[in-house]
Amino acid sequence: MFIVNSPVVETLQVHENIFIQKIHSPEIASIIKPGQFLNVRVSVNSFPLLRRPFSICDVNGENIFLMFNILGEGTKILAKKQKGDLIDILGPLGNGFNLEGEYKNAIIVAGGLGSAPFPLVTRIIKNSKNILSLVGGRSTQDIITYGMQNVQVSTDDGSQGFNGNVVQLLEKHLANIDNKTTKVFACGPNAMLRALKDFCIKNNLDCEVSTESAMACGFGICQGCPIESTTNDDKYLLVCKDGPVFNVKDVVI
Amino acid sequence: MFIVNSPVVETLQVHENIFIQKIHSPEIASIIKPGQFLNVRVSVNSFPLLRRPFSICDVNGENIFLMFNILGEGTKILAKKQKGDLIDILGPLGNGFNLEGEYKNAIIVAGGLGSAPFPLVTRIIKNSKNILSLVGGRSTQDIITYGMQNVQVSTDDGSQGFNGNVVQLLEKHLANIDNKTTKVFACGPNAMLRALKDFCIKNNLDCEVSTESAMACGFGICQGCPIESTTNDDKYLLVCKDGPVFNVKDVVI
Amino acid sequence: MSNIDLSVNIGSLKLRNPIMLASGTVGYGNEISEFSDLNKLGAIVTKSLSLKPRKGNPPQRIVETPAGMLNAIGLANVGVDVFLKEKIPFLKQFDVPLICNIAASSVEEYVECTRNLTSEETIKAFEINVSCPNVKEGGLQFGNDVNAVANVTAKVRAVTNKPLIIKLSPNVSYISEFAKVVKDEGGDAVSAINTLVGTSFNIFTKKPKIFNVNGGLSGPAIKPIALAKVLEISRKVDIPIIGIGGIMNWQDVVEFMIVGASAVQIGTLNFIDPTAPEKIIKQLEDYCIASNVEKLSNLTASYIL
Amino acid sequence: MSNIDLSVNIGSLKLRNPIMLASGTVGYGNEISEFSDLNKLGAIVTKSLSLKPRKGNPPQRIVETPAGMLNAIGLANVGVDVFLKEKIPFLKQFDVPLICNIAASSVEEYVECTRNLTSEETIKAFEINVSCPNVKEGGLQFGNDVNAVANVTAKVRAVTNKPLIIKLSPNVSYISEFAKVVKDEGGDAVSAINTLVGTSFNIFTKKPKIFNVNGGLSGPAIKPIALAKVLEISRKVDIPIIGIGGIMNWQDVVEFMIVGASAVQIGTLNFIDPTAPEKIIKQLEDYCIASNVEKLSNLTASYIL
Ligand SMILES: Cc1cc2nc3c(=O)[nH]c(=O)nc-3n(C[C@H](O)[C@H](O)[C@H](O)COP(=O)(O)OP(=O)(O)OC[C@H]3O[C@@H](n4cnc5c(N)ncnc54)[C@H](O)[C@@H]3O)c2cc1C
Ligand SMILES: Cc1cc2nc3c(=O)[nH]c(=O)nc-3n(C[C@H](O)[C@H](O)[C@H](O)COP(=O)(O)OP(=O)(O)OC[C@H]3O[C@@H](n4cnc5c(N)ncnc54)[C@H](O)[C@@H]3O)c2cc1C
Ligand SMILES: Cc1cc2nc3c(=O)[nH]c(=O)nc-3n(C[C@H](O)[C@H](O)[C@H](O)COP(=O)(O)O)c2cc1C
Ligand SMILES: Cc1cc2nc3c(=O)[nH]c(=O)nc-3n(C[C@H](O)[C@H](O)[C@H](O)COP(=O)(O)O)c2cc1C
Ligand code: FES
Ligand code: FES
Repeated sequence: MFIVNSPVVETLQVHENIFIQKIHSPEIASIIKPGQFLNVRVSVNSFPLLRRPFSICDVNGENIFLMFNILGEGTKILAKKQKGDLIDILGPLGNGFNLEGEYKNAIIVAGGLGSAPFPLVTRIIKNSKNILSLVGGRSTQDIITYGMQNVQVSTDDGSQGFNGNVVQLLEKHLANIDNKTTKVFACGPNAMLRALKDFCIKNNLDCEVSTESAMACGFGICQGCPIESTTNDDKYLLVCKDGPVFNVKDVVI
Repeated sequence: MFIVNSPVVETLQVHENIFIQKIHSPEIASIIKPGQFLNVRVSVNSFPLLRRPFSICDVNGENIFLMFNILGEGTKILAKKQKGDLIDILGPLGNGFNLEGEYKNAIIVAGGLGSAPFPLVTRIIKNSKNILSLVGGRSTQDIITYGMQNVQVSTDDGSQGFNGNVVQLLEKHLANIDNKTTKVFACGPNAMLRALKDFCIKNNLDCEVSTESAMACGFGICQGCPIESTTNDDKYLLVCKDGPVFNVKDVVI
Repeated sequence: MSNIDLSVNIGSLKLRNPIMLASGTVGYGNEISEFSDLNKLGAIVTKSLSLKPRKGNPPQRIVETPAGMLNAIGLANVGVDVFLKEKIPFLKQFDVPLICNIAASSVEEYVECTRNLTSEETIKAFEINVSCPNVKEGGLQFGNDVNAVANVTAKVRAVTNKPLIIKLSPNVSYISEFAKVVKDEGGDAVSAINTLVGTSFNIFTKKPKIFNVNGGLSGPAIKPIALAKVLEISRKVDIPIIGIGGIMNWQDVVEFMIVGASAVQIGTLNFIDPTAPEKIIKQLEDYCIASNVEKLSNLTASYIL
Repeated sequence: MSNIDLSVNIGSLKLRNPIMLASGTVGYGNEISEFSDLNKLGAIVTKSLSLKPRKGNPPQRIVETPAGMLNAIGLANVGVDVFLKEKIPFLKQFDVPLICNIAASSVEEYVECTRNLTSEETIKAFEINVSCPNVKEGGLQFGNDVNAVANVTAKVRAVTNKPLIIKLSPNVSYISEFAKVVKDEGGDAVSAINTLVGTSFNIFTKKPKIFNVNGGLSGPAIKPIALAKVLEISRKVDIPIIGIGGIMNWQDVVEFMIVGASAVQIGTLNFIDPTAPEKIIKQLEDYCIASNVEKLSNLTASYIL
């Protein structure tokens, strides 16, 4: 965990409102784990004041990749950064996905920008596990399949792929899933994660989810990012430090 | 007086820390008077919050020119604007220099960035008046003679031209000045304007000075820019509306 | 035009929309009329008027701060007589409710100002500024003393039948206590908030940047504080509230209405973009259409806690 | 190394420099030690401790605002016992003065916390947080009631000989009245300011963004207010002041010292750049050299009005 000033290599607009930013950051690239995130200061002045958290999307040699959409002022400024502009990055942060283990089949479930961490996950496990990637969104323009493999798509409005949400799409596969050899990795909006949690617990599926929270520091000093634990009622877990990835069994989403 | 969004044509760095920005603004170019100023919003967000006032430096066809140095965050952002970037300009503001009249000789006195309004002044009077331009600064890197004619330089440290301040340089010319046919136009730091005022009043020289003040609105609604009047003790004048140019006789500097 | 109803009521004062221009940020209307069609606005509030003209503070009067600004204008104004003679004729041309803001150094002066102005029909309401750092009585600021505010409200109430708005100071522990006495003494509404006391020093000269040492903080920096004050009043006292503080866009207006404001005033933003208030009115209409809000005033105090 | 003297005294507490890390923005030191050499700092102040562990508020606890942020953490902390057992051993490794911040729901709890902690030699001073929106007594916030503050100061004073700092609420009309009672009751210093009450609403759901509805505003937005509060205390009461609120760089530190602070605390900035406090110490030294300041503490209350 440290702070680096790393130059942008390029900023690509891959979709209507989706950007992939390639940053030369050997320090981060060499130690990052899939599912970890970075807390990025998008401007040197106090507008916006706080850093913005982004999942690590991918790593290639000494370069790292972020994937984001323009939501507010922070991401607007970030999207404007060009080759050579320096970005102040604090990280790597959080725990990341646990990709090790005996499971043979990995099911990736991503909703909207929840696709962000999975290019790196895919890169790491693609030679050792069978991957099924289920990617959902409200409509076809929310579907981001960048860097993923064996993709099936669902949209709420039916404009692409399965007509319904991504957990319903997963349900359609239930018959073919062997819960002893399968692990689910997911990221997306809370409503999706909640439905997924119910589904996985009902079907006894091992599942790790990457959660989101408002954050100030990103590294455990502000206590701004609590998430309710299922095992300890006296204390919240912190999304930034204890997460952002949790086993669905461990947290109340 | 209106608000326009005008594109930058180019931003030139003419000196170590001095920038000249050419902006395509036919609306402003067609009505601006020398010595007037513009209140510029350097960013669309609230950092910095307030507009920044800049003298109109020059006009050429449909283009206007600003001259500035980087002082704080506002000018730093402005200096980064490139071809095509839009600048939100409120203006033209203030009264400007009164260049008309019977005088034959114009003496321009500029200290540091006080040179900013004089390229346009020079352009307008150069065919009808004799111009002597006295440009002062602490040291050679503060001397800005862009767009001026018949220039003599003074520096406090003697690194260029006359060793002393610009009012002392003017004093050296006293013998050759006919106060009936001469008018002085000045812009610069308050200390310089104060000394100049004393000199002109003592020597019965007609003199207009462009003054500065902290400003919020620039057009008379905030009352943030008072300057003491010599004639009315009950009321301040406003630099933005009654000025920024005043006859030295009318204001306490 | 749609049939969206943007109108709001502040007691008996009916405005065509909730967007008012705040005292001290619009002068007496002249300059801003060059940018904006005053007839589109909900109301304009004059610069604080005192009985006699006031010169105001020497420079420097303003300084920028992070997402805000400090001002210590010192209530520079033309005084009631000149206002009636020279400013009212200009304002008469417009069909926009004029609210007269009054600042004074004593209860008697408040009363006399109001009495001298109340027969002028162009003036549709009074806003009493009890919260300016320059108005002192017995060493305490009026606006921070609940008894003084009660007293001013009662005395001014006695000399005018026009809607009476008291503009509250945010520099207190519990602003709702002040709103309560305003209601009890017959005030029709409160404005919240005026500026917060702040300062800024030049670290090289060690002198205050503002001649008056302290100034009033305004702008987006204070918006969260202003919202909390409006919400506090809204939850505790049944009185119309005019929300003020850091409004920069239509979303901020909606936020103030949700936490309890019947109308709002725009201050610092006028300096940055004098065309903004008119734009915001249009955007509020668009918002109502998009969100199926038939009557904008339904937003007032619609918070869900 | 130069022979610039950066050290400051807060009553009997001597610090190697005026830069402290503020309560609630440094946890118990662990995380920030990965970025910064704690031994370089003036002091660190713990997260507010209560007698028993506190879970704190449910999410959402924070939201960004213009040049600031609101937080309503709800005093989540491990409690005095776990602190002594699990956090002190880590902090013992460092040669940095540790100041224990205490928050409680009653005078008795303040006293008991202090009593339980005072014999721990690693703790060099106490900072009593009377200004957290979550601490209530009789419906009034402690920190806004001058008698309650006097009472807490006296009672805690009775159980510890260590330097006693009272952290004041800015949500009052005249903060100097509170500093005065702290001095009268034997407090050694005051910290000013804690956060200002603010809120923020989601305009689409009409719900507060923060679960607790109100949060505390911190960051550069509040700096002008904090400076005015420190100046007010400095002009009226002879007591050491620890200046807090919106410090982003060394210039801000100097500004706080000029208006009256003996030392300062850095809060929100730690979240944005946890290496900043150490850098600021270096920059203060450079400033002293460049400006011929031999003893940084000479800056305290060096304002020229
Ligand atoms: C661990 C973690 C990893 C993330 N990874 C990614 C990623 O890889 N790609 C990506 O695009 N985004 C990611 N996000 C979300 C990202 O941080 C926000 O989109 C970003 O902060 C928005 O900043 P802004 O200034 O553009 O918008 P703001 O102006 O801050 O906010 C605009 C809108 O977005 C909402 N918002 C702000 N922050 C969040 C948040 N953290 N979660 C949900 N809504 C928010 C606001 O409430 C507001 O309505 C991640 C968040 C977390 C906590
Ligand atoms: C009528 C008028 C015309 C002007 N014309 C020009 C011009 O043509 N070229 C030019 O370079 N500058 C001009 N100025 C000054 C210019 O407005 C300031 O340099 C600019 O606002 C600084 O903005 P900033 O954000 O970079 O600095 P800030 O961060 O705002 O300030 C940096 C430093 O500069 C000081 N400062 C800020 N504003 C002023 C001001 N108005 N006067 C003096 N000091 C100030 C601050 O106190 C601070 O110490 C003019 C000012 C006025 C009032
Ligand atoms: C330069 C300036 C002058 C002001 N003058 C007055 C005044 O004369 N009377 C008054 O009641 N309020 C005055 N105010 C306060 C505003 O009306 C408003 O309450 C405050 O600025 C907060 O709103 P804002 O954040 O939108 O600016 C003034 C504010 C500013 C910035
Ligand atoms: C997330 C957060 C948590 C805080 N927790 C505490 C606390 O537990 N006790 C306390 O006395 N102050 C607490 N504070 C207040 C800070 O110590 C400080 O007084 C305030 O943030 C102003 O300083 P700043 O603007 O530099 O952040 C907290 C502030 C923040 C932002
Ligand atoms: S974001 Fe600060 S503790 Fe998690
Ligand atoms: S700058 Fe607002 S009145 Fe002059």
